[in-house]
Amino acid sequence: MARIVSTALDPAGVLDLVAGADRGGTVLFVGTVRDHHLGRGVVELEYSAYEAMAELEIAAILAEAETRFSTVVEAVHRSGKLAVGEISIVVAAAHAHRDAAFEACRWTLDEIKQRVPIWKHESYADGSSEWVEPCATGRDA
Amino acid sequence: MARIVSTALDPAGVLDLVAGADRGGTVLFVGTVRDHHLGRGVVELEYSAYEAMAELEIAAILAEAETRFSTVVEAVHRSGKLAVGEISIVVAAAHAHRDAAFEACRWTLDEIKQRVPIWKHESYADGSSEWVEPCATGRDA
Amino acid sequence: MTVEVLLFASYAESLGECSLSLQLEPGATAGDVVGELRARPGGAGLPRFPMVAVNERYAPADRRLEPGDVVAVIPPVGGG
Amino acid sequence: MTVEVLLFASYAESLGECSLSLQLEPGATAGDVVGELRARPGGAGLPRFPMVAVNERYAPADRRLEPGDVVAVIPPVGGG
Repeated sequence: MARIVSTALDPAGVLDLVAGADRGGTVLFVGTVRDHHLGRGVVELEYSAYEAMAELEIAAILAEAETRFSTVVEAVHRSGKLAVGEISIVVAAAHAHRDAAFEACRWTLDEIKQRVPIWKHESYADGSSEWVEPCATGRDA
Repeated sequence: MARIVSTALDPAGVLDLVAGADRGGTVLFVGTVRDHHLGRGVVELEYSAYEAMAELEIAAILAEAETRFSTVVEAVHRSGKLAVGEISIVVAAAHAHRDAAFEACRWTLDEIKQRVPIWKHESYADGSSEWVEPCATGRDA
Repeated sequence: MTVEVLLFASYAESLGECSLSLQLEPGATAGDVVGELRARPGGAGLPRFPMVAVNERYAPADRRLEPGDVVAVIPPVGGG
Repeated sequence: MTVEVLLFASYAESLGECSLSLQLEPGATAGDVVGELRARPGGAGLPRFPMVAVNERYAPADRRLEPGDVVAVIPPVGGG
């Protein structure tokens, strides 16, 4: 299953992927494009990915989450151009107990944000645009 | 809007209720009926509520969550008979930042479990059944 | 005075009723309702200080009742 | 030996290319690729030790390269 996709994401479909009769709690994170970023009005956003590697990294993160939290976890990330309000990412984690489901969802989301090679190019209401690089992660920064 | 409902719950519909262009992160909890409880096979479950009060308590919890976390929060709880795998509760919290969305969803879920007058009657594979009272909350317990 | 009493889940099962009316002395409290219920057949299983709601909101055991109040005795809740 | 280099986002913009081939001495490392790129027009903005992937997995700067390796220089990621 491709986890970097260029079409609209479906949260209910991701929920179904992790459902199971022995898993009573599912936590879903849905990220959508906000209309502002650091005080500037956002009008459009484009996600660009190193797709082959991004797929491998997400798969590795999900496998690690399943081991760490004994959960079933799934995640998909949108690529290409998105309008304000569109869904950029969905992460779902299911477990018999809600604690583990919350932790696994949160951990997976954080790891994806930190490790998966995807970049965000924002276009602003004032006509400018830029690559959003949240903080310098180069090792000499 | 009724938050104690006797018909199938729709997670996507609850997501829509909290969506907003200024809220980029939404955390959804979906609880489903598990096929086991404390080692016993569960075949059916019935939620019974003190409906008028349950509606007031959920509304009060949501209002408190919105103040505490500056989030938009929504929750619905199923009543009546449910089969294994059916959804019993959906809680959604949306915020500009994911931390607050996770915290608000978790807090709201915990408060509902602790305060809202809803009771669960489980029927087991061995033919027995009982009211599930997780722990004695009477003040002399 | 008369108050309405609501019972739920295991408490309703123990006492064999979901709702009943009680005659109480003026000045009676929510705790007095619990005392009356515990003295009834099947009522011994109720805790001495269960959760109680008066008119659909949680209330302490020393809450003084008014005529017509609705007193609900709330077993440990189990939603979610 | 020849290696393939991939650039993304702001790094691709700075260097004006998304992919290129580099000729390197045998025994060259991922860090040497970064050094070559920083010496190019537009390359001065690259950090000295950016994140690097070799054949689609993150690798340290001292990773020794083989002919045909694909070296990706990874700007700070921003998914989610």
